[in-house]
Amino acid sequence: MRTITYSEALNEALHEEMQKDGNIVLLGEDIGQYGGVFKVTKNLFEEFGAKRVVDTPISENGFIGMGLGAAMTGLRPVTELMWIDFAMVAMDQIVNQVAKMKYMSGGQVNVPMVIRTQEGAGRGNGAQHSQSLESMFAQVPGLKVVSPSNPYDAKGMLKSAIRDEAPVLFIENKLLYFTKGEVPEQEYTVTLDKASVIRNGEDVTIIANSRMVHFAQEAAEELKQDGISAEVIDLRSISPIDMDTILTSVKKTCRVVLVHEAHRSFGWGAELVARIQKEAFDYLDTPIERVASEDVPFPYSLKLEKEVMPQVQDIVRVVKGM
Amino acid sequence: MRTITYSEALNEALHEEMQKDGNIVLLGEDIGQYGGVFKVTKNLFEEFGAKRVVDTPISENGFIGMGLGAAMTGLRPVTELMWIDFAMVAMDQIVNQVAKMKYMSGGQVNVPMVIRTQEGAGRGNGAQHSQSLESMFAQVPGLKVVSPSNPYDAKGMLKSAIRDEAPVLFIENKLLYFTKGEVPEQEYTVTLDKASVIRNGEDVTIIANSRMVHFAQEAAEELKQDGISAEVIDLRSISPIDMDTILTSVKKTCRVVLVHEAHRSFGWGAELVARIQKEAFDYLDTPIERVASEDVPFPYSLKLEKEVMPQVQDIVRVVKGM
Amino acid sequence: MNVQVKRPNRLNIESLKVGYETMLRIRRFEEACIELYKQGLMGGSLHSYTGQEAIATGFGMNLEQTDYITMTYRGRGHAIAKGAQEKKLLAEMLGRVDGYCHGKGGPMHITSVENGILGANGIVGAGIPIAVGAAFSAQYRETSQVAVTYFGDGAINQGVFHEAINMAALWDLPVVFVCENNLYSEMTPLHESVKNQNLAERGFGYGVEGIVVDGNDLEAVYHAANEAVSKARAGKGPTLIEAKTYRTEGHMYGDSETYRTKEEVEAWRKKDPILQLEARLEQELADFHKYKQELEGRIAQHLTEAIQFAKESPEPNEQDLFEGVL
Amino acid sequence: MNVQVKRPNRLNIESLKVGYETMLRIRRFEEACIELYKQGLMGGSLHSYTGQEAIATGFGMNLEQTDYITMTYRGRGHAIAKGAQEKKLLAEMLGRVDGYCHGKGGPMHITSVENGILGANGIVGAGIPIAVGAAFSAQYRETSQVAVTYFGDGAINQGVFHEAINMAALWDLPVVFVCENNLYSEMTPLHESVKNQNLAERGFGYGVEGIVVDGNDLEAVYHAANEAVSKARAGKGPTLIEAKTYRTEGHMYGDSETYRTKEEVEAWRKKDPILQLEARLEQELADFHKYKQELEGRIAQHLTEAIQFAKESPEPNEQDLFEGVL
Ligand SMILES: Cc1ncc(C[n+]2csc(CCOP(=O)(O)OP(=O)(O)O)c2C)c(N)n1
Ligand SMILES: Cc1ncc(C[n+]2csc(CCOP(=O)(O)OP(=O)(O)O)c2C)c(N)n1
Ligand SMILES: [Mg+2]
Ligand SMILES: [Mg+2]
Repeated sequence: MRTITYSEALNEALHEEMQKDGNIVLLGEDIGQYGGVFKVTKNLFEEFGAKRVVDTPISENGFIGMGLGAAMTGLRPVTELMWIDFAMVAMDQIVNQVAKMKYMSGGQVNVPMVIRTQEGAGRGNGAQHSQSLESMFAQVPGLKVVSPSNPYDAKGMLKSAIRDEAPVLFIENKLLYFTKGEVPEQEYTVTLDKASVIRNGEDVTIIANSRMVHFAQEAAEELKQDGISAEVIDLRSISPIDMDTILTSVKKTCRVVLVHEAHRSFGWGAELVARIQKEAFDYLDTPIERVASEDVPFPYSLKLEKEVMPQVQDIVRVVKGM
Repeated sequence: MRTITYSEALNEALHEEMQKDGNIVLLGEDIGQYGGVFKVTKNLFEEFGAKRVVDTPISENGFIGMGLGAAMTGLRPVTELMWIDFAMVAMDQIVNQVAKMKYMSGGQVNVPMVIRTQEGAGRGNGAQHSQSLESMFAQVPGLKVVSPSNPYDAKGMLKSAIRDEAPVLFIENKLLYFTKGEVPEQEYTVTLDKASVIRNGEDVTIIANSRMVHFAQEAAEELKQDGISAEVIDLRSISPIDMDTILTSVKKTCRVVLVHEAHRSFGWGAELVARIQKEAFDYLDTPIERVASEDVPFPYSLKLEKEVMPQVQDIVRVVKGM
Repeated sequence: MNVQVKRPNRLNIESLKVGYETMLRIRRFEEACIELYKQGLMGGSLHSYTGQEAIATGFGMNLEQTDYITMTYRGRGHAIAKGAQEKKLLAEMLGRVDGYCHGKGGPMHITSVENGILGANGIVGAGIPIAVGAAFSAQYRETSQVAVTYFGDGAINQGVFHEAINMAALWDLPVVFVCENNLYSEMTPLHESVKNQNLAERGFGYGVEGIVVDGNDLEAVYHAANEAVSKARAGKGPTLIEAKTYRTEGHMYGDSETYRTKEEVEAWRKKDPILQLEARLEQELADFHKYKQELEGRIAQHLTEAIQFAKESPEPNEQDLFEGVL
Repeated sequence: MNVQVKRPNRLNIESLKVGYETMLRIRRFEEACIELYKQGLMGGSLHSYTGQEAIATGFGMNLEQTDYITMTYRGRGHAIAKGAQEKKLLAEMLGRVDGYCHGKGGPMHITSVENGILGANGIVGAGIPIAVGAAFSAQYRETSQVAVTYFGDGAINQGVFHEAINMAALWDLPVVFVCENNLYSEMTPLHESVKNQNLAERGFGYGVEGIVVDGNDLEAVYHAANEAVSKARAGKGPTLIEAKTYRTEGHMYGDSETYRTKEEVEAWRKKDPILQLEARLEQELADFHKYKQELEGRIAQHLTEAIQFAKESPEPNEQDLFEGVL
């Protein structure tokens, strides 16, 4: 099968869906002629014009609110927050408006809106450009929160997100954009709310999202050398959580390690611990472990940043210590 | 001892600290002549004048940012976000600026700033005025997050928060303001980061915060009738978490129930589960339970709202089911 | 730097009657709500629109059902003037299943999408970009729909107002920004929040025409609305209208109102928009008092039925609770 | 609606020299950073200040060490003009312990509290209220300190600008808002973000004087800064200054610059603030070329030492990692 980058895969998803549905409109910064800082909207301006690919001023709370108004009145806006850290300036519209509108209106209206953004550290971008904030949004009823880890899922899930009648926070990863993977040329979608077992194993279940899925896979490979067979699950959807897939695995391996780039404390790992110990208490041989970013703002120094973030060796070490 | 309300206790804390330290300045909406919508700043304008008790326009992101600038340059601002739901419009300044400033500057500067606010449901205020968002902020390194449950703590902890060199998100509860409790006339403070065992028991540990502490106490009382002895812990500080106090109790009772008004999923309960099962795995007789708000936006209907929120009977039922 | 101050043109008698009826419906509705609130039938806070009726009415008369509005917690007046039914509004106020939002929205979140009412909002200023988005959508779909967003003098200091009006100006969106300047944001007087004499000045920085109008004069509001709405409909972009008015009730029911004098309130009560309109009607209509009596009777009857409808409507059940989250 | 356009007054030769030296120091510093960035010694993105030096310099010359500034990711120029040392800046750029922020802040978060530099900011617009808070503090403490906040043409569309300038106006705070209009926000040209010809117009709605100045002309900037800073220091409140300029480098290192033509960049290179100032100096100074050569030598020497200092400074260790969180 052909391989393309994660960024190209997202671009194809936007392109195909926009061709099919004239009500899809893109709103974001530098997404027009320039094609987006991560090239996700490349050539869309040329193909669909300024009407459908709208460069906005740096007014995130404003244009997320506009997306909501547009979604309530017949359009399917795909908005872009260039970095998830900037979601903080748009937080009211996301948390208090977009997420709650359907419920507050008694179900009168759907909000078929996508908020695309990207997160993750590892480039020395400093404290305001490195956060992984998915767990903050997962707390908010009324939003779907997903984070694809590879080009295939990126394309298939973005298509599903655009077609979804609910608002979806679609979280990409800055260090995945230019990684490649197999993506079929034929039409397909990937459902938003299913986790994916990407490696079968017997001894331990490693659950990760986004870029950490690759770290988990590498760790599993290394653990294999030591005779430890790890099952790896790509969580894909942070909210809702696909407990079925997770519990099936946990009941087999009886050991769980959760891996995320979000800070350890109060991250989604905690939620999984809470649910797994509740649903599979008697299966657990040992405490569930979390490998996650340290509870400090992301430092600029690349050396310190690496110490803050989870590394493959951290996963290996934790599994071996179980 | 004399009894005063939670609101009066907070007022005394502000009053006493402002008398002692001329660099304390209050910023917020309707806090001046009117004395605040919950009367927490009553008479402070009269005593300290417009210079020190500053009514702001409805510009939360702006005045939280101002608080930060003031805190970096010699003042000790105590800012007020009238409802925690409105923190969403100020999220960038709280999450990306206030919380990170000290660390990003390499420790050059302290940010001795308090952000007072209140949360909680139960009044039929609807989806945008009922949220309990403490867990969102607890995710952010660089903030202390506390929520006193009674007048004594309210006063003692607010005094500590004002004297603290770090930014403190100080979360009150709208339904506690006019509840009464014993508060000594003499000077005292309550340290910010210690949980408090408010009832001793043997069979189960119930950990709650804010208004839920009272629900937990009521539940414990009821459980006693059935011969179940519950230990009740008032968490007080959501971040940092006082694991020592918690683990001591858990190792004694071997059963844990967490109670919060925040939505169940991704709330602070999950974090406690993750830590407790890690630190006291072999002590746990049964899964840790969470009693929390359902994962839906808060509905207006008082009947539905009650179903969403944790109730005393829910705690009793869950404990009995363990 | 000048803002344009609109003086009233005359409306014909039929239009005056339409406006009067709507204003009276709103007034009586708001009064009924206070009664119901006192009876403990509502949750949360109740923010009365009393005293500001001419604004929602003057605009509502210029809007089609397919046009859009967003407004604030003080929003039942806007809803009625936009075609909402009292009975469904009241059912919502009481948290019943027959309310517009099935009891889940409540007073601060009145929404009636079929009437183009895209939501009252509990977050100050937050409805503004939503209306701008609806205007964007109308322009995109090439309809001639217009969006109107109502907000207060306090809301104009929220960042999102600035972000939204800039984009509306930039793209010539069919939206009208209506700042209802009632001189207070909660308990804080205007001059403690801004230096401006006229908030309409806030349009200048974006190239948006700023117009000041007497918000207690239906005819003045009507004509300003008519111009701004027509302009928007013609694709000529947004207008910022500052309607000067006063809320004669407290910010919310139970407000101690220590921040203003009885004299001030009394002076404004004399400028009550309904009183003013009645004075006009008396000149125009020989049988005004009979007309009024009949109208009041009709409205009272209608309201009584609506209250009964609302009270008889069941409360939502646990099943409803989990519906409509996603 | 008029903005005032400031034309340059003449500066005396000593001041011109001071300005020239600062501008050259900034330029050479920024050039060195690009080299170091290319060598892979820096993380993140690098946003050059090249082309805009006259602005930070013209303001810096009017500020005391005790005055405050906040600025953007493009902020080393402002820091140098406010008294920061190259060696500590460079150590920070390289993430070393001897940097101003011990390597934890990096290029986007340069802070030097002892020099009144309250932080560069990675969030567009976010430094604005922080400066207003510092001005509030100065007023509160009754010092004569002034705060200056530098931000871009794109930042003016962030809600927080509007919130902050309104409060500054309301309370007559000693703060100067400096909008460096370099015609682009990242890759988006100004006219796609706003309808304004002059961004200084944005001050009107708050009663804040808006002044346009040629940001590539040190003398013009100096005098506008002098007036605004003096006014603030005298307790007469804020000013909004729009300094028209151009960044001759890409938004960040590696920017493909497809959004503008080579011709446009070339035309602006001819208006380079350093070139312009050199032309002025040539008129005033008989031995300008010798003076320049000496100065360049001095700056190069200084910079070489600073680079060495930075490179030799150790990286922070794990212990540092957990320090300074709370
Ligand atoms: C973002 C935000 N901040 C504060 C509040 C609390 N609040 C509710 S109404 C109000 C005053 C609004 O005043 P104005 O905009 O003039 O509208 P009015 O109530 O006078 O109609 C305030 C401060 C809120 N709901 N949202
Ligand atoms: C809130 C926010 N939105 C978007 C960005 C991404 N971003 C960084 S710089 C920039 C352009 C800013 O333009 P301008 O204010 O003109 O400053 P300049 O870079 O031209 O100096 C953008 C959009 C950001 N950092 N913060
Ligand atoms: Mg008002
Ligand atoms: Mg710019």
